[in-house]
Amino acid sequence: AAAGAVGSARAQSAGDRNILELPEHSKGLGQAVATDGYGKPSKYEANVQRRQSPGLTQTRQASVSFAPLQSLFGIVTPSGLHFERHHQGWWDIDPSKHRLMVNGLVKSAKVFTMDELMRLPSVSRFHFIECGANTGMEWGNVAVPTCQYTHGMLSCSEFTGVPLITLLEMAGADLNKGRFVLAEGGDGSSMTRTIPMDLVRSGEVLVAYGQNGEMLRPENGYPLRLVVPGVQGVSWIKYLRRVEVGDQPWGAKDEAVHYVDLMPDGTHRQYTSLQECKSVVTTPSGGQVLLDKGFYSITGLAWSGRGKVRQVDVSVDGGRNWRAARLQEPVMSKCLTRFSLDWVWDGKPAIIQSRARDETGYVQPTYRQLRAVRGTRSIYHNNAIQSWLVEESGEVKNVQLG
Amino acid sequence: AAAGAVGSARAQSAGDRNILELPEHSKGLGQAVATDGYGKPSKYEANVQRRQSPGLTQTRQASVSFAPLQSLFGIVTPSGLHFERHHQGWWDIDPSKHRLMVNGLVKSAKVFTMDELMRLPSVSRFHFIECGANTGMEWGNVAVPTCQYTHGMLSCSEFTGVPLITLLEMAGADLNKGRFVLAEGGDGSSMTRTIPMDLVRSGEVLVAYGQNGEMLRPENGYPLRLVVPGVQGVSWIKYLRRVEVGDQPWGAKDEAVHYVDLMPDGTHRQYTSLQECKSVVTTPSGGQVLLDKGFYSITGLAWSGRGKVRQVDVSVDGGRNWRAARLQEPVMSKCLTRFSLDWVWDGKPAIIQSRARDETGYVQPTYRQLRAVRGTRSIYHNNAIQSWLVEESGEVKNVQLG
Amino acid sequence: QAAKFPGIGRDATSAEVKAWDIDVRPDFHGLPPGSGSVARGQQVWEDKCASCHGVFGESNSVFNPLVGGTTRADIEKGRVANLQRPDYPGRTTMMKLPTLSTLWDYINRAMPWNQPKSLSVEEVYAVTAYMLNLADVVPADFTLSDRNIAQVQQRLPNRNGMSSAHAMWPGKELRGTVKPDVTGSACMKDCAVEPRVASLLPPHARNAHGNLAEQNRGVGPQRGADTRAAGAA
Amino acid sequence: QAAKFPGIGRDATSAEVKAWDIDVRPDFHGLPPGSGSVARGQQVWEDKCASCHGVFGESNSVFNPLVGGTTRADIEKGRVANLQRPDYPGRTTMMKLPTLSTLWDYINRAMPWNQPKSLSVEEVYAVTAYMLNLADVVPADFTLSDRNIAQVQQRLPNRNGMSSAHAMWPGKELRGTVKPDVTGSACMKDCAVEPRVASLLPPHARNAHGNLAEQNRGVGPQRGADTRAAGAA
Ligand code: HEC
Ligand code: HEC
Ligand SMILES: [Ca+2]
Ligand SMILES: [Ca+2]
Ligand SMILES: [Ca+2]
Ligand SMILES: [Ca+2]
Ligand SMILES: [Ca+2]
Ligand SMILES: [Ca+2]
Ligand SMILES: [Co+2]
Ligand SMILES: [Co+2]
Repeated sequence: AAAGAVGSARAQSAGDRNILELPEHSKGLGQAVATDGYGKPSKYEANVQRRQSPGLTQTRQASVSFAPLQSLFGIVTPSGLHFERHHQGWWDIDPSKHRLMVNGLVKSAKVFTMDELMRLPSVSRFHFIECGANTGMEWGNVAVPTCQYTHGMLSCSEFTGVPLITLLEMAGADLNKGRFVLAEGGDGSSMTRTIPMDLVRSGEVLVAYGQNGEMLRPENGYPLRLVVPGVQGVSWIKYLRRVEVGDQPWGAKDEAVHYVDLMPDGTHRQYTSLQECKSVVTTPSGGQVLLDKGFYSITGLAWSGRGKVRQVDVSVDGGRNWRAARLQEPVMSKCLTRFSLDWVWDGKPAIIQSRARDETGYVQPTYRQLRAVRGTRSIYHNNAIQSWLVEESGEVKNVQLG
Repeated sequence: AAAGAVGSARAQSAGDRNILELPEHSKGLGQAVATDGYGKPSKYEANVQRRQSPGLTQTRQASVSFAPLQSLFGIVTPSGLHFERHHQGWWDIDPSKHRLMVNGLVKSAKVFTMDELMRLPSVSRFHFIECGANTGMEWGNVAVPTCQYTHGMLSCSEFTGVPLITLLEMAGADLNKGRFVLAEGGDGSSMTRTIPMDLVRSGEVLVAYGQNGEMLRPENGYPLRLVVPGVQGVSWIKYLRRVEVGDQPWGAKDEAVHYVDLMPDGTHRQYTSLQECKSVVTTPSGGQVLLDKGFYSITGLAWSGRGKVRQVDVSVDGGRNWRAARLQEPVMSKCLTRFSLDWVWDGKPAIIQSRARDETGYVQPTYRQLRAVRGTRSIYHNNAIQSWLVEESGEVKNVQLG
Repeated sequence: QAAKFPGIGRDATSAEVKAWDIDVRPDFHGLPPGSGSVARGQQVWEDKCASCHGVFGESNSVFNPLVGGTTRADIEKGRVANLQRPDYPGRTTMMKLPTLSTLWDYINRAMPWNQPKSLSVEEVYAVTAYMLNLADVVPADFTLSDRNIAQVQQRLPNRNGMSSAHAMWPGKELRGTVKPDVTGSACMKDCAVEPRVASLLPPHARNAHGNLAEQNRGVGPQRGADTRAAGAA
Repeated sequence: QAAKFPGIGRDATSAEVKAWDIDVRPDFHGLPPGSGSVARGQQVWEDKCASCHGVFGESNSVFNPLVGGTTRADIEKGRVANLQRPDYPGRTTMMKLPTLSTLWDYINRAMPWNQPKSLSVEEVYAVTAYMLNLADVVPADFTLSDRNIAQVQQRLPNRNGMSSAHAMWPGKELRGTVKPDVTGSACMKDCAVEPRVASLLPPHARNAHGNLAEQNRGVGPQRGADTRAAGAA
């Protein structure tokens, strides 16, 4: 239905009335500068919203909203569309009253104001953040229709902040005994997670206040959050109020009861923090309808918690044959990478997949390969190859292959 | 005054009441996910706005709003804060009715819908956009107080779109005779500019619809604008409706009467499109007050229309001595580069400057060097080294040195 | 090191550290002294927890059931047998919980959900004791305290149910493996797969996530599918 | 090449190209045939332009004055002498204009500002003629047309005032130079400069851009300066 209407604006004879009759905006005076001191998207973009998945959670404060990956370009996620995951709701905290404490195995416990943190040497880095439960609904079977819901607990931003190691050094942390760091939030849930000292020492872990050029959004932890590149989002503690250096991991609620991966033998894997290499085609993707046969640019996102994406292959025949996609530069470590591949759709059914590899040589698995090791009950860390079925009607459906 | 109040929240005895008395947000339940399907900045960020410079223009539809560089991090400009320059106001155009025409020295003139353009192979690239008149008010003397007004006609985004060369090839353009391209907007001003075919042929010039992951904002040309990396913003035609291939430049109003650079001998330079290498320290910068003596990270932005920034030097003594600043990776071509340098302020007056060099070996000039060649009446393309005077009070002022 | 950054940061006072350093580790480092009985815990529970979690911690309406699914045999072995059964419906907190500190720490920091950090130390001990009693880990007349909590830990049904022998901790601290457990195939041509659709959404779920036409941009290479039932407005 | 992308784009009709291809080049390529007299132009001007630009194009209130600052001698030489005078106040459109096509094209596409593209071809010729007459480029009884416009171009006061011999066109098309005209110094130590402040805002302009305290974030390494006059609310 949608397909039929498109293009018909062109009259058969003299031409398209959208050209022949000059539009209002060609013949009038538009709006003033700084109509909005902080601007908004076009009204025609109203469909591009983050959304909850109906029935997924029982409260809206311990819940998730998904980023509309099907409508995004490039690698930066607009901050207004960044996915949300809250355990006890979000807050808009007065930054002048916010404090960061550093304690534990340190020479002297320290307190920092935001003013002080923002005076320290900072770095700005592009990184993806993915919830460990992203794609979790799909472990057993297809459960949701679009890539917003299958993969939308994923976003990517330019983060600005102070390397955590700087603060630990200022406090005189014992970096030999202190092999773990606890990060703790200041909100109601006061989320805690154990952070690997190896990552901290590398300088990669940031105490961040900036996101995409401005301050973090309240939903993302304003005024301070931990950035733990390559690691699942739950470790990126929001409203960060404290870090503690210790010699053992903390077994926090989200390290002992959630974000543990149930294996077929009934054991749980604990401290599974890393997001392994993964990819998804966002155009075309589930719930969309192609308008026409002909040329398309298949495009999507690839990422790895272990470093850089090295290659992405795309199949349009359900995985029998693959072609290497173009990767958009710059390919950055622990960051989304946009890939694309030319495709001429002949109007016949097709099954579109992408498969990413990272610089460690890791290759993204099929559902069959993943389930053979981890079963279907893990909830977390589902990085299987996603399949989209393009039907003859042009409609695209989320499918899993047997 | 502001300086005195800060830090005093810490009681002298037991500690800071912002720590000892748990804040409301540690003891309550916050707001729901998707409270905003498209989120907004914190209410504490209300000062971070784009602004007009009072008295600069006589109308608000042929005017400019400046990006608040003093408050931004990293290199990405939040789209809501992107500087604006309109000649006849901005519009929110229905993309389903927007068309792009390609004509002139082509085998067959073509029309594309947005649907069609968005099906073609696209690229996503980070580029700065700077108005040719940025810093123009300062050619003769200090005229404005803050870097928002001195340098704020500058922004940087990840742009997504189709290389213009793809469309020219589809139309069968004569790329030998056709050494110039006209780009034309669809708004009231129907802005036109001549685009160098060399740049088009390189694949760098994009017909863009995406900006920072979402569609262009209406103020920035929704749904289609030309991206001409390294070239002044006036060439980045918004609401792009047409490109024409020709064998001569067009001498458009903004190539013959404006965006021409008046030289001391009374001639104008015409077709001065390129933005030469330039930089500005954004922290600390004019109109700010340092809170205290002690450590600061001097940070700012550098860019070049000729390619990559290679080095940025920072002086705190008005240009007698310089130190090489750290450059934040990735350093991308025709893109902002964030630099920073450690500095301990001893409370004495200091004059802070930055000086950028690009990969061609070009070194950013002082006002003296620039004026020796171009005088003070050029209006456009002022890329002189900016000086900020830090007074003993901590207040920072825009100054020019003699 | 702080000398490198004059004027930035200050030493925390001991009162400040006390106010915020509330975490309790699996070795009970950080656990404040105190105690609470099952009986007192039942009272706390019914006053402050049951409205959301159900009188017996069985509620599905707010979150996972907290208690249930564990057996006396599990307490012996320290492994919850039901976790091996793919057909077992749902997994309660108690089924998964490997470390008692986790429960104490979480209740202390985050519960009641709408009034976190409002419980006294004694109330946290007590309500923890009550939950342990609901799961038959401790008897009804038990009083949990900092002195006996390590022994109770030794009765947790799933205390031996965790492993960190995997490649998904980014560091050497836990002595996991470095080799990933799963790998894909790099086959590019005529790969040995049969692309047969094994799972897709049933037609009745077509509109379960709302009309997808309204969840896609109105312009571009495609539209969102209109998923309203035929004939709907 | 279009074959590479089946289904994308279509040929434009000639009516479509005619509707949009309105640009006029310095060689008058694209100029539609037609004409308009100074007298007719004066009428158009007073009806549709003078409200913003002033009856004689002298207005400062909306934009630069359009006309003024040119002399008969300039018309002879094709160079506007006042552009050499640093003390000359303001530069009118006519002082800078090197190509008559530019004026015709711009009025045709963009004026009147609030009703662009509403003028007939004849009105554009006429009002252009009127402006040229205001600047003494054509006499009061002149009728500008596509046939004589190239001759009028030869009388534009600043027709020889432009140069593209510079390094700021990113391509070889204009045969400018590649070597930048200005370069800085790469000196790093004890450089020969006297850091003397030669220009800064006068105290009375302190609040001219509003209170800068409200134009900076309320947290961070610094605040915005309170620029309200002492004693102001
Ligand atoms: C107003 C509703 C509400 C009240 C009252 C409440 N809880 Fe909760 N509780 C929740 C919600 C919602 C969650 C899930 C939070 C999340 O997703 O992180 C939760 C989680 C928990 C968990 C963790 C379960 C798991 O597996 O993660 C425990 C344990 C718990 N509550 C115990 C208590 C105790 C003890 C009390 C009373 C002292 C209490 N709750 C009061 C709503 C409530
Ligand atoms: C409602 C106000 C208004 C009216 C009516 C109007 N103009 Fe303008 N005109 C402007 C403004 C404002 C500008 C500057 C636009 C910009 O900044 O790009 C302008 C620019 C111009 C310019 C270019 C000046 C330069 O140096 O860039 C010319 C020529 C011009 N107008 C001619 C005309 C003519 C001829 C008419 C009538 C047919 C007309 N204008 C009617 C407001 C008006
Ligand atoms: Ca998460
Ligand atoms: Ca501009
Ligand atoms: Ca201080
Ligand atoms: Ca502790
Ligand atoms: Ca078509
Ligand atoms: Ca033309
Ligand atoms: Co969780
Ligand atoms: Co202009």
